[in-house]
Amino acid sequence: MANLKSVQEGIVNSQIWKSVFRVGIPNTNRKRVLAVLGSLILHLHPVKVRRSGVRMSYTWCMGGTSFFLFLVETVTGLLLMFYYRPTIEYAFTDILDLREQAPFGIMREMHRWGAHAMVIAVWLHMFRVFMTGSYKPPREFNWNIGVILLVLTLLLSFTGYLLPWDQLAIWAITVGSNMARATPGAGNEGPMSGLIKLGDIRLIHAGDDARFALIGGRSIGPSTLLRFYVLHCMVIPLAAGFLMAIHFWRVRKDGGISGPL
Amino acid sequence: MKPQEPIPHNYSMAKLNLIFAVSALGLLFVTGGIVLYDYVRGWKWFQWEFIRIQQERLQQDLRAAQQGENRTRMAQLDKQIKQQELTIAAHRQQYVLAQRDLDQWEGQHYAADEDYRFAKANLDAKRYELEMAVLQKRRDRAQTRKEYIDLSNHVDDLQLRLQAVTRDRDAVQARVNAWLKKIKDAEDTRKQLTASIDLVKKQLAAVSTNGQFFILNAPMLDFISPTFKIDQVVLPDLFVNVNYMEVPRVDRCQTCHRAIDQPGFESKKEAARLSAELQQKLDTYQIPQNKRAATEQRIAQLKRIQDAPQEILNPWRTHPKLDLFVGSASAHPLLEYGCTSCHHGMDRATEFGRAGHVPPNAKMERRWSGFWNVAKRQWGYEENPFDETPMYPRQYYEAGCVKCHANQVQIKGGAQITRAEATVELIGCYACHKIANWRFTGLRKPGPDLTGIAEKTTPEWAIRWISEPHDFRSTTRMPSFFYQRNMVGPAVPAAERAQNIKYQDAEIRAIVEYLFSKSKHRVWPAPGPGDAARGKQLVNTIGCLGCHVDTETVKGATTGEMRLARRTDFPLERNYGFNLTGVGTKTNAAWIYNWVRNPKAYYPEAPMPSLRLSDQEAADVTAYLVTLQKPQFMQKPIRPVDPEAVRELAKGYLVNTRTDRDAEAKLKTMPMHEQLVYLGQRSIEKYGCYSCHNIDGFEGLKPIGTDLTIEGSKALHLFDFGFVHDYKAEDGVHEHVLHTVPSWIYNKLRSPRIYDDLRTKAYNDKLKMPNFHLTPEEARLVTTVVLGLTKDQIGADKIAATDPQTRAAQEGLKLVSQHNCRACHIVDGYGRAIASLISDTNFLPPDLTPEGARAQSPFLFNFLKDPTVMKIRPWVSVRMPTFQFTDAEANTLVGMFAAEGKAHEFDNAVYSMPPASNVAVGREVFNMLRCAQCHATTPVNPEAPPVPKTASTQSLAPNLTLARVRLRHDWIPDWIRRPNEMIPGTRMPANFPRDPATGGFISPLANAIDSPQFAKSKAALMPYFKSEADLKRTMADPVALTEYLRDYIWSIGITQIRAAAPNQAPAVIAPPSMPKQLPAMKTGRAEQGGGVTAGR
Amino acid sequence: MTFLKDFINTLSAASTSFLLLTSVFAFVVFFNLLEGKIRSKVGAIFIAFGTLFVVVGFAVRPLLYLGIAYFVILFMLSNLGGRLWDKRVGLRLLIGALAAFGLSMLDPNFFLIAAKPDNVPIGAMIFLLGIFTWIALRKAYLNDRQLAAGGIPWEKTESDEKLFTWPDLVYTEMLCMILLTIVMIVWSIALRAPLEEAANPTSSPNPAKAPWYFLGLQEMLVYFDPWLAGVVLPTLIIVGLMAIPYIDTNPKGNGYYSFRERKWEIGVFLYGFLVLWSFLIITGTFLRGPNWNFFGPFEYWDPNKLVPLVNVDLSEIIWVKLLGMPLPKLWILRESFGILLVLAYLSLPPLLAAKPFRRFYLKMGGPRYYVGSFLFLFMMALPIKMVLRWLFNLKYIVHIQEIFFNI
Amino acid sequence: MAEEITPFQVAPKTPLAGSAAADIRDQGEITRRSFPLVLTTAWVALAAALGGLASILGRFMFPNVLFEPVQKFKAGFLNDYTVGAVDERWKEKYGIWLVRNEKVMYALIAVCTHLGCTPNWLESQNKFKCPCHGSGYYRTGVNFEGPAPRPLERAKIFLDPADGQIVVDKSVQFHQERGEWTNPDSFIKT
Repeated sequence: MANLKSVQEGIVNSQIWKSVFRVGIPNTNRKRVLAVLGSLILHLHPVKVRRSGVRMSYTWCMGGTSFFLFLVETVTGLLLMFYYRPTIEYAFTDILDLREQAPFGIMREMHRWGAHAMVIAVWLHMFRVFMTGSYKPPREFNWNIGVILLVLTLLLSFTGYLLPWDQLAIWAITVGSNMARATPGAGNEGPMSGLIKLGDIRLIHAGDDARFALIGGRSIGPSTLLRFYVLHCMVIPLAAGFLMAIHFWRVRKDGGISGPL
Repeated sequence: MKPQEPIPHNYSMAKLNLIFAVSALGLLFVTGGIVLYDYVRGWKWFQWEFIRIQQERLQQDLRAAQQGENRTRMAQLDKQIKQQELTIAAHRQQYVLAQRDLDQWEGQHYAADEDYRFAKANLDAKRYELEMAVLQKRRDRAQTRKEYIDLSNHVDDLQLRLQAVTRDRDAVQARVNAWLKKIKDAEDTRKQLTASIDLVKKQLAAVSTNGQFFILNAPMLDFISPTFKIDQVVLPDLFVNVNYMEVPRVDRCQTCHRAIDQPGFESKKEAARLSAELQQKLDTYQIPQNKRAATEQRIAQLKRIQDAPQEILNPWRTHPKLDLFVGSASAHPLLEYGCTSCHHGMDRATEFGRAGHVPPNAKMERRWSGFWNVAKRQWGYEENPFDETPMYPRQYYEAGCVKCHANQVQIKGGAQITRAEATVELIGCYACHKIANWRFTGLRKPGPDLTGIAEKTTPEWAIRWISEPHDFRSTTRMPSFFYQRNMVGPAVPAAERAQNIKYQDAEIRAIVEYLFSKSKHRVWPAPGPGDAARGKQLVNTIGCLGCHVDTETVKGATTGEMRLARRTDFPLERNYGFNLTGVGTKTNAAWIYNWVRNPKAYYPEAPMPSLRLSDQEAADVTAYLVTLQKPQFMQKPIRPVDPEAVRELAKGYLVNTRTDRDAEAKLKTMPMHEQLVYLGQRSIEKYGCYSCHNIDGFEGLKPIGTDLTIEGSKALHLFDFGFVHDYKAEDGVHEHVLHTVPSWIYNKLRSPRIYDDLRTKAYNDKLKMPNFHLTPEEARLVTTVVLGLTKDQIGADKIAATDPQTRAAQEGLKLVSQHNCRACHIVDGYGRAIASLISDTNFLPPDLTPEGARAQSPFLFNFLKDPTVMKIRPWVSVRMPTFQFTDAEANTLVGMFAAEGKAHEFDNAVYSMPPASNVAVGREVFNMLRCAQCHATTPVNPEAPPVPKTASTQSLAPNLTLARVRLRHDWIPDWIRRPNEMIPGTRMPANFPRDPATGGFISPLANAIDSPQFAKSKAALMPYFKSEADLKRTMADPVALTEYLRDYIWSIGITQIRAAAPNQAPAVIAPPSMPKQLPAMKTGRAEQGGGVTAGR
Repeated sequence: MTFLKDFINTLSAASTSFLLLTSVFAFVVFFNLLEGKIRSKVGAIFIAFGTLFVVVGFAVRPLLYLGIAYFVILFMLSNLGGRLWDKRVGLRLLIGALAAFGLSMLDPNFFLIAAKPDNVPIGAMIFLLGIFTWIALRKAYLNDRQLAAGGIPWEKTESDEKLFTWPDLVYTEMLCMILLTIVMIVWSIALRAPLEEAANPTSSPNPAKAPWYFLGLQEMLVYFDPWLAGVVLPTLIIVGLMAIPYIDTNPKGNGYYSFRERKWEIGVFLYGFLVLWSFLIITGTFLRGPNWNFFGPFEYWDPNKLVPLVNVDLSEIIWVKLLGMPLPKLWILRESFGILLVLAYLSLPPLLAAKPFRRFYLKMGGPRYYVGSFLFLFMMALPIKMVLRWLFNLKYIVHIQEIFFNI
Repeated sequence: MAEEITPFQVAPKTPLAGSAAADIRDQGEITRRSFPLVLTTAWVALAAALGGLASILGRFMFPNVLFEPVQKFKAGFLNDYTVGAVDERWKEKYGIWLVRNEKVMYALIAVCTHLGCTPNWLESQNKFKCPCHGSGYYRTGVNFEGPAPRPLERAKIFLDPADGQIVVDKSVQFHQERGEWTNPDSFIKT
């Protein structure tokens, strides 16, 4: 016990430690305040929180879970990018190699299951927020951000679904993307779009409709793979990150982690 | 620091701390979990096991080597070394002096060398300077040039000096070496003696499992230089299809199949085969002198493998035939061809289940599918219904050859696949199933022409024949279409069965009706009186039996009693023509007579050649064949056709294009005969008879069967397995249907209608593929071919037989197999089915393996077109038939022989008259070797030379005057030297035996020339040689002798034979065809053939 | 055992439409449970429903089974009454459910589907949804009691208590992260991410399913054309979700669990989220097999199973079946009935606003009322269409091929 | 029947842990006086776990197989090569000349030591000549003309102990100027 203590003292009093954790051990209220204020990450939080905000049984911790899973996905995703090339000649074989020979190919499992978990977590988060009526004034706007984030989560998962480039992937995306074909007025099989004509030339056809914009071709192909890759790795994550920032910010501004107002 | 302020918490901190501790530990634990999960892989176990095996084997080898080592010799050498050291010590003085000398000279040499190199460097620099000066027209360029020249002179001096110094240095060196030499030699010999042992020890060290081994293979560290590692071969020009494009294969099979490319891990069986083969090669001097020792070692190793306590199992085995596959010196080195390009299976996979292994039989499937269990050798087999390239099961390995060797008739070393393709060609799969590759295109329709069927046989016979051809001839290639398993089998409900029988009766009758109503009716002249006995004699002797079988019963292999013959009871080639039994019942004398005289007259594409029978001979043969009766076949009852059935079937077809009412109306207008003809036509379409037979009215229709061109790439889920799992085949074998593609195909062939079992289908929807009654062996062969027909992409340089030489050969070989030359001849080392019928090899048709090298192309061409131009061996009764080859065909064949026989090596021939002296010498040698004993040398008429009169058939030999027009100039001496090696078992004696020591030839005259019996000859020869020594030298030289012989033979040869007669046109005898009547077919009731009888 | 399986198979076939039909009613039951006055009302209703189903059921076996199942469920509920929200009872229910699931796993066919790596999370989701719904309603129930007793919800009682973020919040957060990481790793080790053979545009697997979270949409596609099910409705779902805060003007129940104060919001939301979204996903995942045929949880997914698809349009029913005349050539005429019907459906809100829903109208004000009710109508369009398909094989109400405009 | 179901009772307010501040240890605050074992284990375990995960990331960066062209190849048997000839059969594929003399056989790497062009073997003049700047080398690989600064390099060459085939390993190279050509791995005795 004694030496253990001295070790601990040695660490805590060392200059390195102090340089990193300026406050030292937050054992006084002042320090507790500083600990939160002084840290970029922690100061997402207010210094003090409502008790219900700490209660698992109240918050279900689903918002936090969603965010953490997002981080997990980011890390594992980054790692996978080292072994994955989004071209029709490599995509499948690279995934195959993640299973067959790549060291810690298990990252792929983490990434996939993490994605599933994230979708569920986000739904439950929404569910909870609704059940506690936390969308009511002044939180309407943040609820909307939340809804958009939910959509983005689904899109992230959807775009990622294609990348393994196996049967599961392309057919899931084929089925999924075929709906765009029927967009009213914008899909070549959508209602009304047949009426949009220049002389007798149809302006909306398989080569320029909503689905085409989505998959970059008349059918799933190389360009689809690339598009989905870019969306999956850059566009949507950035958008989601940006909105998350707003979301968290608003949580604080609209009265902190939800609870009765 | 002041004590901290207590504050309230939501949860008890103590609890949280506890949770924290537990979860942190948990995290640590699962982190370890990941590492383990990632580290533990199936293939590592295989590698571990292989290391164990290696150690075991090397220990064996070590023991063997140590036994071989020579102790006393070692001791000797050690003594020698010691002794020499002593002598050096004794004369220390000189030795040291010499050494010092050397050191000093070394010093000087170094200096000189340095000077030279530096000077040269300067010179180069100066040269550049000079060039620049010249280029820039500097004023001082003259000066520079002078400097340059001086410098270069200086350099030359230095070089000279350096050379001088080097010389002296070497001299001294030599002096020193003189001392050390003995020691060095001794040590060297010592090294040589222990070499083999050291080698084994080195290998043992390489596979030892010591601490270092474990560190290098530790988890997380195994990236530094692990011994457990995934081996892969990247094959840039052998592609695997990922549907959107072709990507290079990456084979990782070696990861588990460690020993695949290193000898020493063969199975005992393979080891036995291999050592026998090598031994045989050794004995026949096919192995060059410098490799014999190595070969002997190898054989010893193989022996050790056979004596080893336990067998080596897969996946640790060496690949069989390393000289042909996988071995880096072989035709298919691992680095270029990998594994999956031939074997199929998932490249890249590193787990048994995912690699696409396919069980060869039910037993293996049961074993494999068990969860991973090393003891039981269960590797966790998974079936992937979508994998388009599962591995070929064991019995179909050679399917892998097809994709690269598709444009070859014969694949060297691929006996199986060659035979398999021949079988496919014989049975005629290609007729109904399009197979779009060179091997199976441009082939003749397998069945005979039916446009003249009425001239050949009767409707009654035809009906019975179509009903069940195998009742008439058990070996026939005509498959059974009717009354098959899915029509009358036990699984079919009784009521439906009765109905089916009615329908089938109707269809058969209808087909016959159609054929006969469309048939030509030429009247063939009847034969004169013939002698059946002579006919029989002819059939047995002139070679008919090469292509035709004349029996239907054979002795059972296991049980001695006679049983019905199957195709596989005879050589492939003898099934080429129809089985002669019952031919008398089938057809009539007139037809036979004209057919044997000139088959092409009956229809031009007739496969049967003309044997140039005289009218009398033809009459005799006919007389004999007519006696081959099968009355009981004609006794088989013919059920009367049920008009209702005909109507229903006919209507069934009519309503496809008409409404029901119109169909009815149409039928009303058709009398029974018309209905039958109509139904017959439809039925012929339905069953695709026209695919194999020429039938009037079906010209140019697409073949009936599914295209098989890429059948081997069809994914499992595209095959309909119906509801069968196992069944009893018609030959009583109990077959299993595994859920694999090979198994599906195999069983489809064994019992084509099997997948209809327990199915409920409309009559016309039932499976139609006819039953060829294939034996398991035949089915296996055909399956092999089908599996080989894949859509795999291959780089151009991987496709075999593309060079013109081989193309020519293959084109020719295709003709060979189409015209069944192998019935009588050996081509490319196999064939001559007829041999089984002729006891005395002297009466066999020739072995054509060396034909290209042997015969001159012009002669060959002539002879092929018209065999009558020369009779080489008049005593042979088997006749070379006239095939009526076109010039193109004949040329192709000649080209083939030339290519196969490496004719170009013999073509540097001088066809002029040899000098008289050579001839004279040759004659003497000829006499000395007693060649005349067998070979006649008197000129004869090449078209009908007399049969030489000799004591025994042993000494029958061709007349040598026919050699010059026929044989290649340079081939003759070669042949005389080594007849047995060219044509094993030839009657030509080997006058020049091999010397067991050197493998060279020995001249029988080397010493014999001095013997008194040759005194005269010697005297006769002397004038032609400078000296006796010269003479004796010549007599001892096989090459010289044989060439003299050749010159002699050349000198006596005739120089002209007549040109081939033009193909005689088919003798056409065709008066206007007369109105036909088909008794008993009008009403569909059968007066003949016993009328109504109880059905089966 | 086999009978039970058969029972469930048959039941599941009917349960889709059943749930859609009656889940509204199910919420009334919840409501009554929450009110604590279960027996009286439920008794009457479930006898009514029960008998109805049994009577019809003798004609249609699935419905008969439904009747039976229905009796059982309601009987249990009415017995439980308020105790449904007792922790121990909840636990028992959970254990019961898990046990049932575990037992089902013994069935090879069930196992084949449920143990598919990609389906595992959905299986987990079923339980999560169940648990969290229960927790939420339990808390609501407790609070409602407080409120009924004139008290305040307990969240409010603590709202004065503020705790330091450090250590309370950050500590729990860290623990959550660690535990979550463990879960992810264990999950990843236990289940391999699926990988089938290389993508092949020429051979489509059977069934070809969208990612699991879109299977609700794919299920909708059975009943609506893509433009509705794939485009319009999803859009409306998003819009609807975003609209919630603006439509729901009820100031009560802000920041704490409560049912009593927001029956309708919660009722509608649960219906949308649990039934129309989650339940359809579960159906699409576990009960839709080859050719998108319906398979009970214990049935073998036989690709050769044939189901007659005899669907008719409203126009056909009216013109051909009822009026016995051919379909008019002119589509406007042909589809007039359908179009009228749709218009009628859409004009419900104003009609209802007049009398029965007047109070809503007044309370919410015009715009909110109309937006809300239209969204609601669109939501209800799905179950209605499903039931119509189920009972009358109705394919389209409006079927204007000429411009791909089908409803 | 659970206690919370009894009607008309205000839901129990769970008391705040340690609000009484009675027992400090229960709060498990980190104090200078005591540092509970539990927390130590927790932190150590966590540190270890994170370390482990970090090192996993490290290992992740080293693939188990490489797709580089092979450096090591089997060149058949000694007797496939004629004595006194420079064999060019591997030049195309691997950039290697195999030279066999009466005594030894060695593998020259076909890269000019001047500027890395690929020299040609001129049978007639019995020398390697670099087309770029005319450097010339004897058949031994020693440079004798042109700008080349040093002899050609030799690759590791040895006989496969298993099947006695020649194996050439380009990844190991020997420089004459460093006196490495005496290294037994740089040649085979024939």
